[in-house]
Amino acid sequence: MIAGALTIALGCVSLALVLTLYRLFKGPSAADRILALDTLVINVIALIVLLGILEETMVYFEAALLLAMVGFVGTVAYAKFLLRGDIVE
Amino acid sequence: MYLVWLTLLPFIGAMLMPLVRAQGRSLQTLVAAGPAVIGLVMLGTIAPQVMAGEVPALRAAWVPALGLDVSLRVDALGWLFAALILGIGLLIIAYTRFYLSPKDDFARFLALLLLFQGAMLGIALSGNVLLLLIFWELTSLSSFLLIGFKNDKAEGRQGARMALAVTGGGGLALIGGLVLLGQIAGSYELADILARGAMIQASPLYPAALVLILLGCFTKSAQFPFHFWLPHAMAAPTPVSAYLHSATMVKAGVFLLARLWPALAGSELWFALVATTGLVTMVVAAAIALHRHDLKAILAYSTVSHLGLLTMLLGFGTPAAAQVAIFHLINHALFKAALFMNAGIVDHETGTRDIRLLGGLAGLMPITATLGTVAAASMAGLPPFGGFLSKELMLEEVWHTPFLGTQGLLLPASVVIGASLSVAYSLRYLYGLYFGTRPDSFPQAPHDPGIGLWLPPALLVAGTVLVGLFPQTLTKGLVSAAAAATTGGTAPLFKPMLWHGLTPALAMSVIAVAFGTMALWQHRPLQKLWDSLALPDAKMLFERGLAGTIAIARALTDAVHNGALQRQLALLFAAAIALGAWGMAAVPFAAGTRPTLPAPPLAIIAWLMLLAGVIAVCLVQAQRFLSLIYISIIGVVVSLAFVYLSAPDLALTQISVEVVTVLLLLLALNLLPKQPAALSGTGRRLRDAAIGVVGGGAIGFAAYAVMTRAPLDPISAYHWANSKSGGGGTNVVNVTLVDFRAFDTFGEIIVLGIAALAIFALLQPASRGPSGQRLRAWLPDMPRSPEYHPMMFAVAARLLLPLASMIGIYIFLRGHNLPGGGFIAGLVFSIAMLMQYMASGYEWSTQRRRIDEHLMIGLGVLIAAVTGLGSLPFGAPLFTSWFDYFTLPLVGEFELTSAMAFDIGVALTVVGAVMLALKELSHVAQRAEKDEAHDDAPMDIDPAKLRAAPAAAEDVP
Amino acid sequence: MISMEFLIASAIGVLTAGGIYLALRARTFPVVLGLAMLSYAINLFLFAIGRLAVGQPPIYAKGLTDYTDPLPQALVLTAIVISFGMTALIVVLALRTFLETGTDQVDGKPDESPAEDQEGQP
Amino acid sequence: MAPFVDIIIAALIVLGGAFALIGSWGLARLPNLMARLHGPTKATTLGVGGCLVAAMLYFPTHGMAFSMHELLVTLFLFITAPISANMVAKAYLHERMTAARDGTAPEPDLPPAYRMPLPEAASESCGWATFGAPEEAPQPDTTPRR
Amino acid sequence: MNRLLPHPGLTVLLVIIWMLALNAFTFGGFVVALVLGIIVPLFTAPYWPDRPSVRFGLPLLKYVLLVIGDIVIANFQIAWIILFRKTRDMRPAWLAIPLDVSSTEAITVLAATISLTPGTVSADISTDGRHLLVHALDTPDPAAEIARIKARYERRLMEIFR
Amino acid sequence: MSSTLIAAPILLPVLAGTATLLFRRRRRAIGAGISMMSCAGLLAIAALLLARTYGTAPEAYALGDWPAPFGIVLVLDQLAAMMLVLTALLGLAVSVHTALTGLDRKGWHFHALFQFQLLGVNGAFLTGDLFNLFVFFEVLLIASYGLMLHGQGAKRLTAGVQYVIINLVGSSVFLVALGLLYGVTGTLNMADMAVRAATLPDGDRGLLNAGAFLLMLVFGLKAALLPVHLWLPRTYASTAPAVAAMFAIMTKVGAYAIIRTATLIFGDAAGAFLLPAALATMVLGYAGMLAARQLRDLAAFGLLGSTATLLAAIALFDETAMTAALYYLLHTTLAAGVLFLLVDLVVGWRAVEGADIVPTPAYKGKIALGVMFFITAIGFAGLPPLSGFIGKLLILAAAQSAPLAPWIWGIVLVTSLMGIVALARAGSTLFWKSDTSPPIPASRAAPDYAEAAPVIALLALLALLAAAAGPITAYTQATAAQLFERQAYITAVLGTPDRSTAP
Ligand code: NA
Ligand code: NA
Repeated sequence: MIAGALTIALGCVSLALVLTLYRLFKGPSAADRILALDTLVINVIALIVLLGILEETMVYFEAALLLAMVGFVGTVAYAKFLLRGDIVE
Repeated sequence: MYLVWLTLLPFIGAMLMPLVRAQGRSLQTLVAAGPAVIGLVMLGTIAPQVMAGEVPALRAAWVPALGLDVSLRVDALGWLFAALILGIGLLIIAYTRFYLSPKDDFARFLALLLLFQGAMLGIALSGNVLLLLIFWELTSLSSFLLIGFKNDKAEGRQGARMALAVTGGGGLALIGGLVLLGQIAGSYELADILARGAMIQASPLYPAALVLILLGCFTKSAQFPFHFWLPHAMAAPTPVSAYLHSATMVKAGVFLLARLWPALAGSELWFALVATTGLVTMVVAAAIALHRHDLKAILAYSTVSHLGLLTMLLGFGTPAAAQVAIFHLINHALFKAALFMNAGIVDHETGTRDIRLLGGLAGLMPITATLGTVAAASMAGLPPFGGFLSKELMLEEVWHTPFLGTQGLLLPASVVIGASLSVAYSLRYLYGLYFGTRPDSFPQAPHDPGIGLWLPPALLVAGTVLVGLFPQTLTKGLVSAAAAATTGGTAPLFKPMLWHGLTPALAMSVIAVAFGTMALWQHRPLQKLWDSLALPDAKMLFERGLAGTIAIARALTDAVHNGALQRQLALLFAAAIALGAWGMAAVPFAAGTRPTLPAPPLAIIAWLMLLAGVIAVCLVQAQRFLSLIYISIIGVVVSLAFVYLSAPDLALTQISVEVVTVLLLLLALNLLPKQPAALSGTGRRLRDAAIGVVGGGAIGFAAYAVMTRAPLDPISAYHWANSKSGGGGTNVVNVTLVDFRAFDTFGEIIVLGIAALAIFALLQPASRGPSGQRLRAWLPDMPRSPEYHPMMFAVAARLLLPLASMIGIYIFLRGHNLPGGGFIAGLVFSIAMLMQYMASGYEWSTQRRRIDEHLMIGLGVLIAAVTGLGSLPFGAPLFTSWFDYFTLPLVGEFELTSAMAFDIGVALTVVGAVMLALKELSHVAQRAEKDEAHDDAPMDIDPAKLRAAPAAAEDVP
Repeated sequence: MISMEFLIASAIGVLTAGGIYLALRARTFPVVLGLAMLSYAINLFLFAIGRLAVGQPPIYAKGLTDYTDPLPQALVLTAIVISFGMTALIVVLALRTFLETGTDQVDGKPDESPAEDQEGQP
Repeated sequence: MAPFVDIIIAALIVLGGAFALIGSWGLARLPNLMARLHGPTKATTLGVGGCLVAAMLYFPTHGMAFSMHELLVTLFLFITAPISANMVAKAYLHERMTAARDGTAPEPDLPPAYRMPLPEAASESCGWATFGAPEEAPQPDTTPRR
Repeated sequence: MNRLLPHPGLTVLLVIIWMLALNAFTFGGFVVALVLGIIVPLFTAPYWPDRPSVRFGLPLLKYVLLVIGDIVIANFQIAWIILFRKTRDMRPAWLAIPLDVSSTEAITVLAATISLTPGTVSADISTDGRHLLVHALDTPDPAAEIARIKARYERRLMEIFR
Repeated sequence: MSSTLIAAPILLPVLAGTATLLFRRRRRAIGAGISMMSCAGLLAIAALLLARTYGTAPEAYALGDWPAPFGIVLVLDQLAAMMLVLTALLGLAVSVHTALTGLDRKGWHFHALFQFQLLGVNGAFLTGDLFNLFVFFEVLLIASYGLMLHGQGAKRLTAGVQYVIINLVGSSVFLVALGLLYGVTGTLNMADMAVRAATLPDGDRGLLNAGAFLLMLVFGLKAALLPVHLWLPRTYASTAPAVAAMFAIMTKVGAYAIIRTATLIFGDAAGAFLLPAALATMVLGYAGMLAARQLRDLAAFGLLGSTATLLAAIALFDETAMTAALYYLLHTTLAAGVLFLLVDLVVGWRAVEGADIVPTPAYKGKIALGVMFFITAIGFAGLPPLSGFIGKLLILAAAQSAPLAPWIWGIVLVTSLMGIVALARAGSTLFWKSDTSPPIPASRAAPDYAEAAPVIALLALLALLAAAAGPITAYTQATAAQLFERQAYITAVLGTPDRSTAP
């Protein structure tokens, strides 16, 4: 049952990745793309957690954790760049 | 041992010259004359045994691997040459004492002259052809300096360069030739080579060796067509011309021909090359000499002509001819050196060397005139002087030597023409100078010089007269011995006499004198004819050739090294593809048999994302911000691949490096153009895409080929097995990094540290110079929001710093056993810190910094190094790790490892390096905006403060 | 059936192709992106050299015999760090050069020069 | 017990996947950025959250250790997601304002935020932080610096 | 005490984080967590000046639970809108929410709460810090929405941040 | 543990470099002092190592006490010892020169970068592990980036961008090669790889070859071989000449790596393309010398050409040629170094700005410079009595029976002439020809003649190299023999031959 659920969930997330990719390329505004990238990262976090369940291992957990933290920094940096051009001032 | 001293003496003298620089010229002359005097005495003492056929020799190993030995030997040929060098050298030094003007650097001149003397002596005495080569090249070098002594004049410089180019080039050919000769003979020892003539001439390499050696000899001896450099070398002071370009250096080529005669001479090729070159040179140079007006040019070309004569004689390949050559060598040295000094005196006294401006000097300077007349007569081959004797013998040889297989009149006729021209220019010299009409005035009032100037040539003239009168007594022993040494056998009968009877030689001689006189008589029309010939000027050809060569070199260099990075990279990529393909194609390839993993749909989607990301980045690369967003896709997909494919450490590292790189690129992009114009056309893009596709295909193929074959017992099995038991950790990747291959990691953090230092060094001066101007004039190229530090972000960053630090410490501590480690921890902490910089600004964050980043890098590297060294006191090699398990009350069991200390060093370096690099980079833009009024508040909007401020203001009154 | 090996190999190829293409651009910024892409490709390549495995992270446990080759992973980690340092340097250098010369053309040629082909003498 | 837990776990997994998909669907479908912002920031939060809770339940019930560290990811996401949304919104508002001011883009589909009236209580010189005070709002911030 | 424990709340949070990260409860781990929870804030303190006083306790816990509950509900609501509501039927609106809380931390928590809960995103703050600009995806009555937010979240936050 | 001495040439510069970093706020003289002392120390250590290894088998040092091939080993053999001595000599001369001329004051962190550069070079010479070699290449490269850019300016920065980029791509190729080699052999230890490569299944051999050739390409890039030599002239001509002097060793690191890997692991197959490439590079290098309008170009192209000469000898891959090549390597490194240092002196002392080959009015020190230039030119052009002549003779003699022998001979001889003409033209223009503009006022300060000390010392070294050519060629001969007797190396690293891990 869990295996089936995982398959469904992985399919959903895969599809979600495609959708975010669509928005990423479509834009139209730069903010849209940043948002899409941020969503992409969050989807990947979900994916990593699902993979952890699938493979019954916890060693990937830190990757998800780090991605959560680092994805945020990237998103903020891109946005800050759009706002000011200078991300550290 | 005295041979060594003999060779070294001039060099020692040369080295002494700077020491006596401050002393008077006389003392300098004495010092400079010393080596020649001592050397001559030495030669004198060994003369009897040498003339008796003994060959004193000395041999010591120098470079055994090469066969280059310090091997010196004196046979009669060498003795003769050495004596000429030292004897004439002595006279030249004496002459120079009075010749050089006070403003010339006398000591330097003498030092160079002695250097040259030593080099020449070395040629004469070398018993090893490689050693001979060394001295040979030294003569080129020292003569370069001597010719260029008057280096403020263009002719001096050009002449020196030309001489160096021609003789240097010939010298290189000679190197080739002699090395080849040595290889053929199996030894570089002269004695061995001379003994193996038959073997040498039988070798298939003989022609190559011969041609190369002849190139060396002919260039040195200014043989046609390399004759052109010698007259231009006459830009040198006259003593140099007299010494180098008449008596010694130019004879080095002839000497070498004689020296190697037993090994090389006798073949048809030898005859064809050497005799022909000599003959042509003799005639052509004599013709040129007749039509020159500069005294030294006349003498120079006459020298070339006489060298041609010597070359021709050696080329005949018969012992008798060789013997005549030796005899003429002596005679020529005597009269030609005398004539050069004579011309020098005339120049010195009258201020001109143009024969057309001179005449009738006999009355004004009788001693000079007498000496000049006698020497010129000897040069013309008039009896009863030495020159006559050798000329007669030469004509004799010519008469019965078949030329190019025929016993015709071609050779004698040509030689007679040459001899006639020789008579003509000799007579022109003495007539034009000392007789003829005296011009109305000279640039200076001429009179005989002091004895210092005329005595040396007088001695030489005396020599030529005495040789002419008493040839048997004076020269027979020497010439015979030298000829024997030259030919390596016994010398033929040597019977120089003023009267041989009515021989063909005499007839030829008479014809030559008659023709010569007629030519002088009809000189004007001849000169006109000559001038109208517009013969190619060899010097101009040379210069044009050189200029052409340089132009070609420049065109080649500019075309190849055009400074285009794109070309460099394209070539590098192409070379990599080609070499990789070559390596693969060279042997049959077997496809792998390892079972493959099925790809889940998710993997295919990730793959498509990657593909889309790559294409997107390539397509929008000119829209830089966009391309930066797109490249993040790749990072995410690669991280995901690492997760899926069992590489958690890689995923962690990739994820954290990724974001720092993005920050870095964004910081840089701020000051760079955001959307510049395209520079490449479609053709270029297609070409680059093609290279890319081929390269990508190649590496993809290689990756697939490796992945699909079973691994061949990799060494990592040991790492797996020993990770826990030997390294104290279960995360094998981490144990590999901090233990098995800690040395790699040590290098890696050093790289990171240096990168940061280099970035710091690079950016420090950015506010100066053109960069500073540009920064100060910089305008933001995009509309900017007025908000510097959004409040929510600033608040979140404050909370995240301790949280992330905690996570960093956790990742650090677990790294040895689970994914993590110092590097990732360092990055996590750095990212948290960078968040502060982004959220609250550079100033605010820098003020709160505790440790200087340089110090952090230094400490990090030092800690890692000290950890590595820590094992030494325990008798273990560097970087040997240690771990143990401890139990503490409350805490329980825990593990301590030296690798942890090492990892602390790693983490410190990472934090220091990342912070230093990004801080400095962000600081560049800070400088561009320095004076913009904005406070260093950590957030723009702080309602608490905004509310407090008016309240405080109200309190004040 | 598409194999993981094929996907990874072709991904390496695609990344390399993109990296090469970008590295051959005439301005420093895309060249830097190209180098970054190239180092992704190289890291993946080095990693792939250890052969692919799913669900076998190289965390040692007694008796565990299925593990992915840890050594290439260690090598990739070193390579990542080094290429990060290098990337940082080249980014800064590109910026610094742009500030000094006013152009980001890779040969330092001013932007006004006729566009088309930037290689070679004008 | 176990089947029941498994049902919950399976439900959570599917829920997580579904919310990830819905969030991204919103991202792709909704007409403008401010609308799109609602989708992912919420839906993916629960999407990941669902997966994480599923993992928390899964590991201890399937022979592995007790697991709570998934909460950490949730914590981080809850801290960061609003900030990301805030920054993206700011960037968007800034972009739209610039475009509108330059006339390079059609009028925004939403009332331009910089014209958003503030309640009377606000002082006259007050505006939204992204645009600054009203009097400086109309000019893009490209003042030359030295 | 203040110098050793500049921010006891943070220390607690860090200890929790450490224990979560460790993913196992051991006494040794707790000791380490405590030590780090004390040390880390000492080092990061300069980067967080002027910290507000926060009441940890029931109100905070209640608030957290409330928000989590709201988030779950929000997600379903928004999912419904995304999936089934036609674009033209949506009633988006900008809200300017006047603020009574004044510490930056409190405003940030409020804004975050608004963003995490149904149909609203905090987009900006006014330059005087007294208004929050919020975008609502679908709201028939903006004024009621403002009132709801103030009553449901801001009031509670004012109890926690004082 | 006396064998720890093997690691000392790596450790000393680390400590020295770090120390200059920690003292950076103090006076720079401390940095210079540390740097020079470190170089002197390195020389002493290298000399000890050379004495220790001369005539004996290679000696391995297992870092971390992990047995080879599993850990990283350092290997001391005669080649490594020779390269260490050479590096230390050059390093000492350059560090003294930079301290005397004040180059270290023209920017930040000069001494730290310099020490790390030495660290990278020494590490490359000592390591017995292929990936570790990569790491040390990166260390020396990144340090070289910093050094190359030291002092900055538009020209240097632009050239620096190219230098860095081309080497970054080179490093990528290096990694691809390493990947392939590990992928097929399963090892990184060079000795072990040698054993395994010999027993590799035929089907894997193509990948091994590809890896080997790519490795040669990377080393060829470092050694500046056609067609990947284009970076060198601009880089070396743009950087500070004293830095370029130190860089003279870097091309030799490439040459060293070719020698090491080809003789130990891959065999002489690479000679098929190395030799033609080297010959063509020689022509380009010396043509560039002839074309040079600038002293720095002259020296840079000279270095290109002379390094290519060295590689041509190496590419013959036989013992005699290697004997010649190693001797020539010593010579050409020092000669190129001294040429660059001299260029620095000329640029610094003479009265006109820049490094153009133009006549100048008389200035103080002109004659002294002229004399030094003449001697340097003799050394560089390979004329007697300095060592280059013996080097070229050795190469010619060794090449006589080689494939392409006529080409080698012809090109070696013709390029020598090109070098002589180029140097003669430059020298006579610089020191003989006088500018017509008024002489430099006597008030102009005389140059500090002490600055010439390293140049003079290096020239003396070239003379010594010639005078002691006997013992030195005996050493290079022994070294060449050791290189081609690879079993000794393998045994030293892996223990008895059967302890190898080859399947
Ligand atoms: Na900045
Ligand atoms: Na919300």
